[in-house]
Amino acid sequence: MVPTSYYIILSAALFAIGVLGVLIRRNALVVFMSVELMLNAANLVLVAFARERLSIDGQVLVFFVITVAAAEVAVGLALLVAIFRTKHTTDVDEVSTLRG
Amino acid sequence: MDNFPILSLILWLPALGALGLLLVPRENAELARRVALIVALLTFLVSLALPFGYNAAPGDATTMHFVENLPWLPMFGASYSLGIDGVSLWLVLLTTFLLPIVILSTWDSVHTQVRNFQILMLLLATAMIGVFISLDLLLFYIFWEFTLIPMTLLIGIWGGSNRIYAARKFFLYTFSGSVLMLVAIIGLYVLHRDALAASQPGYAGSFNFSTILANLRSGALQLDTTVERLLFGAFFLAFAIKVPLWPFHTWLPDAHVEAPTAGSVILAGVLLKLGSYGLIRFNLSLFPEASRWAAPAVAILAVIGIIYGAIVAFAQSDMKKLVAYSSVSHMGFIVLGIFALNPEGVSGAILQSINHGLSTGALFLIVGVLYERRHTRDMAEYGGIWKVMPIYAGITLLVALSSAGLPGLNGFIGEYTIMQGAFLAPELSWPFLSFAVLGVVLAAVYLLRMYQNVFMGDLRNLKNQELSDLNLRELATLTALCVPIIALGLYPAFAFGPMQASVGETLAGIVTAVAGR
Amino acid sequence: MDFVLFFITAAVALIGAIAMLVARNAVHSALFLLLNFAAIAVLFLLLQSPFLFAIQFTVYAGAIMVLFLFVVMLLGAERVEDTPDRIPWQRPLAFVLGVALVAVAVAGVLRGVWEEPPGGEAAAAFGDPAQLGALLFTDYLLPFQVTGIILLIAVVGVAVLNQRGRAAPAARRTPTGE
Amino acid sequence: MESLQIPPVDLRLLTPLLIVVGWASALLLIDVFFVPNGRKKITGYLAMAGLAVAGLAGIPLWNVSGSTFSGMLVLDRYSLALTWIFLIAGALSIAVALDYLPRHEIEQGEYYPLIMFAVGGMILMAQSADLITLFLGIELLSITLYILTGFAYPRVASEEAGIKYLVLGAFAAGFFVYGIALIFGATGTTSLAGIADYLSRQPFAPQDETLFLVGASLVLIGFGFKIALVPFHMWTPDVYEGSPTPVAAFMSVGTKGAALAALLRVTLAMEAARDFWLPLLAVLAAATMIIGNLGALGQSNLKRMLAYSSIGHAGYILLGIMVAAERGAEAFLFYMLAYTLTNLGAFGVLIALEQRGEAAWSIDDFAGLYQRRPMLAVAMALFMFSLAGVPPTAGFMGKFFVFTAAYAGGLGWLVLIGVITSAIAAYYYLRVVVKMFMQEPVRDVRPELTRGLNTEILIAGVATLILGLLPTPIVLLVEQSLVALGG
Repeated sequence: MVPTSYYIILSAALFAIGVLGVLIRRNALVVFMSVELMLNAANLVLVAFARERLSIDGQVLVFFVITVAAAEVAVGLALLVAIFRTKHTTDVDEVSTLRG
Repeated sequence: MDNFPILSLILWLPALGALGLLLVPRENAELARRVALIVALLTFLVSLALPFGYNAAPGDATTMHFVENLPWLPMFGASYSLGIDGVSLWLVLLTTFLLPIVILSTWDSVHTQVRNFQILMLLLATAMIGVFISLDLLLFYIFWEFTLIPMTLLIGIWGGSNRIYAARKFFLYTFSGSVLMLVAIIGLYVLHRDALAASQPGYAGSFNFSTILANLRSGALQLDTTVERLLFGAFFLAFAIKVPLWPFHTWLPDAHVEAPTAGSVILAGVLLKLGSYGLIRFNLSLFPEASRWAAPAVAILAVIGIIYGAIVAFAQSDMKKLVAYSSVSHMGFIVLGIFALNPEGVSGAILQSINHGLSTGALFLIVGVLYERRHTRDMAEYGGIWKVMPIYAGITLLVALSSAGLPGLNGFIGEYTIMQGAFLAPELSWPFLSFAVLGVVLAAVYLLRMYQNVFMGDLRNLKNQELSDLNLRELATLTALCVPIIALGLYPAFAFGPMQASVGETLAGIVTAVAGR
Repeated sequence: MDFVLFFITAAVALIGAIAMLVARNAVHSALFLLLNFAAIAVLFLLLQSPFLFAIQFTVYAGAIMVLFLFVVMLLGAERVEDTPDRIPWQRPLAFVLGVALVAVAVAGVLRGVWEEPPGGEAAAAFGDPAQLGALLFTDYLLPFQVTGIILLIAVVGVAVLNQRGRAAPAARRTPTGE
Repeated sequence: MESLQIPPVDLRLLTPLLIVVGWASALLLIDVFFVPNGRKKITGYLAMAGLAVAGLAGIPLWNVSGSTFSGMLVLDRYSLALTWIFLIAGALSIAVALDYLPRHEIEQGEYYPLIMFAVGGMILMAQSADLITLFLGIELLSITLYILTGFAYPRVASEEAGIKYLVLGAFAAGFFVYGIALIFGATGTTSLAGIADYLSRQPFAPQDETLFLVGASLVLIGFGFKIALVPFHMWTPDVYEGSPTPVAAFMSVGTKGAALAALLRVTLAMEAARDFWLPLLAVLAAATMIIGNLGALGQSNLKRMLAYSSIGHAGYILLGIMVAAERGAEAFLFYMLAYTLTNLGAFGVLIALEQRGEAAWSIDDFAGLYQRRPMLAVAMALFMFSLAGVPPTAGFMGKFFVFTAAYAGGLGWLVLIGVITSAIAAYYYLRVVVKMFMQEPVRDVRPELTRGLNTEILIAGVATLILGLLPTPIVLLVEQSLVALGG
């Protein structure tokens, strides 16, 4: 068996990449993907811990995380589509974006 | 009569009146003024029972009188706790006395939104009385802070051209000053609670002034020197800003100049006294060691304030500004008296607080009389007013002399006692006395100069020829103020009487501290 | 054998992640992420989680990523606008924070155990999907129900956010902001 | 295959939650099938009725406490008190939305059940005794709010706020989940009781300790985003500004309140690791109080100002949480209630001024309000003074309780920062009062007051005063509500 530590390091790296993606990418979709990567990293480490402790609770948690992530993605993409359609149908000049 | 909650009655009458005013239609200014006046007079009449019942009230001479105690926040040991002693007695009376006068003056000086003005004035009265009679630190703080809201609105809505700036400055200065006091109150509470919880497990603590004081004196609560000085400082800052002590005074001229006449009167007459009262009640009693430690420095600030206020007042051409700066000077006297830390100084300070309330209040009214007629306060616009307004000029002379400290009038007694106190205080003595004397001289100079410019000489300005003398209301208000000005000058013992024991009690800690070294 | 498989999949996962991060084209990003998810699914299998392996493939790699691709294509990758970067100092701050966190995490792990997870009979029986299913309906009944509600809300939300698009926008347009 | 043994479930313990969520689900259907378009207010009233019933159903539970669903959910007085606060927040948010939505032509019946779902999420968070249920509660609340934030079609700002909120919320969820994962790795459990038990069995292996501490930090970051603690606050002003105002009002009190409530439980469970998280939280609280209030200073947009002010207030509330044992929990509950009522009141006034076609969020629109609508101006002044912490208002009492608790808990320096930032805050709150009372109207704004708004503002105003003058009954209630919540 591969020791748990290997998985932890791998997932930490993936998590870090995800965080970086959120912070440095400016494309909303890619940012969104990076968040998914972070969640996946968490899932990976959960499964690894579950295996180490022979406790299936970790796997159950992953199940929930995946479900919630799916819901989040659905809403997020719906919002993106809505923005696209709004901007598409209204005059672009009139659309005021949030001020800083 | 023993258990009649007379203090609560005095406290809440104005607030109830304010509530009642809500029923008055907004447009009906006359009715609003009358209702407010009746309420104010009623409050004053009730408060008259205080000095007469004072000695008969339960409790020996050194403790609080007319005490009321109701649980309020039992989990913190905070209570609705009221009471007065010789220190606060006259200040309460000053407030209730000035209130009807101020309201009477609004007939001539407030012309817009009269009803709301009266509501705020009455609320302010409740808050100010509350500050003087609260024995619970938390309750005290609440009243203390609440005075800000009505006063800010009074300045900001009915004030002069620069009123917004003045209102904002007033609020922010005083609010910033007092938040540290809140920390100090909390700190004192926690220290007290923890100290007593050692012997009484589960003790909820107390915000009661008398309780905390008793435990401080008995040694049940001992403050570390540094802690005591920090607490002292936090309280002191709040009060020094309110007084205002130089160099915290900068809000005062703005507030005074912009405030409507009635607002200025109440500001000078009572609101500043909240500061001097706080210094006596809390700083001196609770932190005697720190008071002694800080006294020389504070006295220096006070003296600077006396001289600075006088000099700046001298340079003013705007009469209201002149009176405002004279307040800085006079309040310096009061602080000097307080930090003489002896019975003479403190008694003088209390009396001078009353005097200043009467004289300066009257001076603001006097300035207001002219302003209502001519809409200017520039001295250069006037001259020879004596000829057209003789009664007015006569009263003004009396008030100005009282403010300048002419023997035979109230101001003299107060300033003399303070100077005596300063002289007797070992840390202060000669140098401070001489500066104080200089302050008195300067006061005479700038007040008489104003008098000369405005009233004496020829009627240079043609616009002034048509000026009418005081109307009945103005006469009534000013005469009412002159009565105590003369009475206190002739028979100050009446005021000093109830004060003695309480001042002694206040200074007990300091005396012990002296004896202990 | 395990190790070889692990290192290969781990490398694929990392490459997928990094490539997603640096790809300029959102379609490419999505595809690389898909690769990463697939690799993670394989790792799940290595960790005796066949059920999660299936879910990872169907839900994540299948449904979610397809949805992503669909939206990317619908909007056109180049049309998806950049999220504006308003407060400049926050980005470096957040960056430092993120790096610090990862550093802490790695440092913590490096102090950790290197021994293998337990083996034996219990381990052999571990990861049976039936076990997981049973847990979902016993100990985890409440969270299970809550996820159901969350999904319901998501469905409602998608409908709410997009149904009003049907109304003629020109007639309902209002000036926005100030 | 053996049959499943479902552990005993005591549904009584989650009556309010069940009513809220169940009624919300039913309302979705009722709204579609029975409520005609244009009369969606009916749905709103039905939703408020549901919240009221849930509140009433909670009363008999006052003397009940226990846990169910394998210990994942607890009911104690603490959660019940919070439940009531959340129900009030939800009901008031619906009350202000009743007129807002049609006026802005964004009325959709789903709004009301969605608010109810969000309230359900908050209740779930308050009752959670397990990190998993806590996570799901947060998500239930958050996903609902993402939708509500982007509700104001066709205002792009609203949709952009929605996506911004969602991305940051998901980002936070990532931290949260990773934190849970590490804590699970260290302790082998996700239940708060299990974690507390594990921590009390010190010393434990250093590698586990590191995992745990990193995990706890990550969870803290997740909370930080939800509560909008500095430096995780940057989304708040934009999101508030973009959202429909009733939603912003709800978020300002709801998300924060629920997340803080959950944070309190988590910190209590990690009492043994106090030395670790206390300094972290202290720094966060200090930064939050300072940056939040300083940020509000420069805002001329009232909505953004209230957003920054809500950040600052989170800092004050955090003080109470840090010293939960020193009556800080009481202070927290009281402050929450006071802040909820005051802030919802302030937002109510904002909504009254906000008209179709023009978003009257500029502070200039408040100029001379006193001359047009004296009572509205007085109410707003009351809310501003309460937020500033000037007596005799609920806000002052809340600050007093929190500061006293923090001082007694040895956090004197934070109290000092607290009062100094309060003084700073007074400046911008006062500005609104000055505008309303002392200046002439700048723009022709005609505040529209309808029954729903009137009631909401009245309730909030009266409560703000009563809580400031006679807080004793509420404090006693709050005190009792913490009986079972031993540290």
